[in-house]
Amino acid sequence: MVRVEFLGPIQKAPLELEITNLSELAIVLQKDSEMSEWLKNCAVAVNDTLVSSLYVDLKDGDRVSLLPPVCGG
Amino acid sequence: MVRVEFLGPIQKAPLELEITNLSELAIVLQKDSEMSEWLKNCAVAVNDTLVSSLYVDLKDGDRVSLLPPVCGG
Amino acid sequence: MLYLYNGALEVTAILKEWYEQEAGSNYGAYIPFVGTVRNEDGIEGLSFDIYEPILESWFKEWQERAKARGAVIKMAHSRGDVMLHESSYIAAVFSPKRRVALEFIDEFVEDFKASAPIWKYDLKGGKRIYALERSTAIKGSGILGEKS
Amino acid sequence: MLYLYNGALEVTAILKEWYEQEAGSNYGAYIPFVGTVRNEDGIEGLSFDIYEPILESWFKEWQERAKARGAVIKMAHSRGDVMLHESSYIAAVFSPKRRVALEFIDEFVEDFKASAPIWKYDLKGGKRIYALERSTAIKGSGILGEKS
Repeated sequence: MVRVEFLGPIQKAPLELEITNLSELAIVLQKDSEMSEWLKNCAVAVNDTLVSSLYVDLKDGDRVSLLPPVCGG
Repeated sequence: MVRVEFLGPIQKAPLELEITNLSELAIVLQKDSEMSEWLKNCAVAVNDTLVSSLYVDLKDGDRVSLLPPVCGG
Repeated sequence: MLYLYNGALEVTAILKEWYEQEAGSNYGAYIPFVGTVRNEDGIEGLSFDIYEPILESWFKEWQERAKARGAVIKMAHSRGDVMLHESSYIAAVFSPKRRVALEFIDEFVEDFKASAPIWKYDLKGGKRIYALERSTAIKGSGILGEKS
Repeated sequence: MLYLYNGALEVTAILKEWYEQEAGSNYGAYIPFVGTVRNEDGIEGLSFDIYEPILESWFKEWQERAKARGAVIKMAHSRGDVMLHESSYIAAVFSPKRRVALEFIDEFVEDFKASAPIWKYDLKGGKRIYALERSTAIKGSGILGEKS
């Protein structure tokens, strides 16, 4: 199982999904209309490391985080 | 009389000179061998306003200051 | 050298603590940047969420960049609510000479704004409203929205 | 907002005083620059001469530049001796937004170094030695050396 967490202002409970890469996650989340705006502007981290493409394999126990636009300070 | 002051590290007592412009001051100071290095790197102020050329008239009571290279902070 | 606090920062105490920490380190320049909540758009204050694991790894990279330039970087940020005219953010660089410090504080603060995983909310009429228009998508954002 | 002190600056007290002076002014960014005496070349400390009339007019021009950009500039400097690891110089800018503050503190500190009528001496073996090699001739220097 891969755990998917939605950070900051995204009001969505974590998901536990049987997926093996980020492309599969994209397909799942693109079916969720509440997520469509967030998918355009969120960054993605796997086990707390930011990734820059969907070509990332996932294994059991991995954690994916979605990070919406930031504004510290 | 025009008063000429030497600021900061220049170890020289003020002068009181009968001069009518900065060119005359240059001639006087260029005769002083102790001043030759300072004349190359000093800025000049007349009545506490920096000037950028010798074409400045002086009148009785004016005050000329020589400012050697600076290093605040 | 990353300090997170609940609520507003005690600016004077933090600036003093950092100055004293480095008092014997022979740095010639100390430049803090202090960010304070401004009264605009009728807000009562701001509120912040922080995702600490990624903030820590982001900050660690900046510590290494500072070290490579002979400098030290420190940062403090608030979690939760910070009201008008209170401060929520301090970053500071120490370096032997001024040029590195002046350039580093600018680079650090700009990347902080663009990359640090912190989310800002306006406090307005008792509500906590995500400040989307003032926020910046982290570099590489949007990959999950691509059609595969 | 130009403060001259005999001997070392009380950094924490000055940073606190300035922060509190502007606490209600609605500035979002406060950037102090603190200059501290470094241990190098075997010096025991530094010493400073200041020509105050021109320092004041130079600073007044910078206050006007700050005002034109919606900012405020403050500065403190030591007269006389400042020993190792003590601080002799603080400049600080306050502005509504960060970009102006980050740019202004850099411009101000660089022009301060190039133009402010302050002379620095190394304190070494009980002597006060003018730091000519680290000093900068003010713009327009040298006119009295020209042959007329």
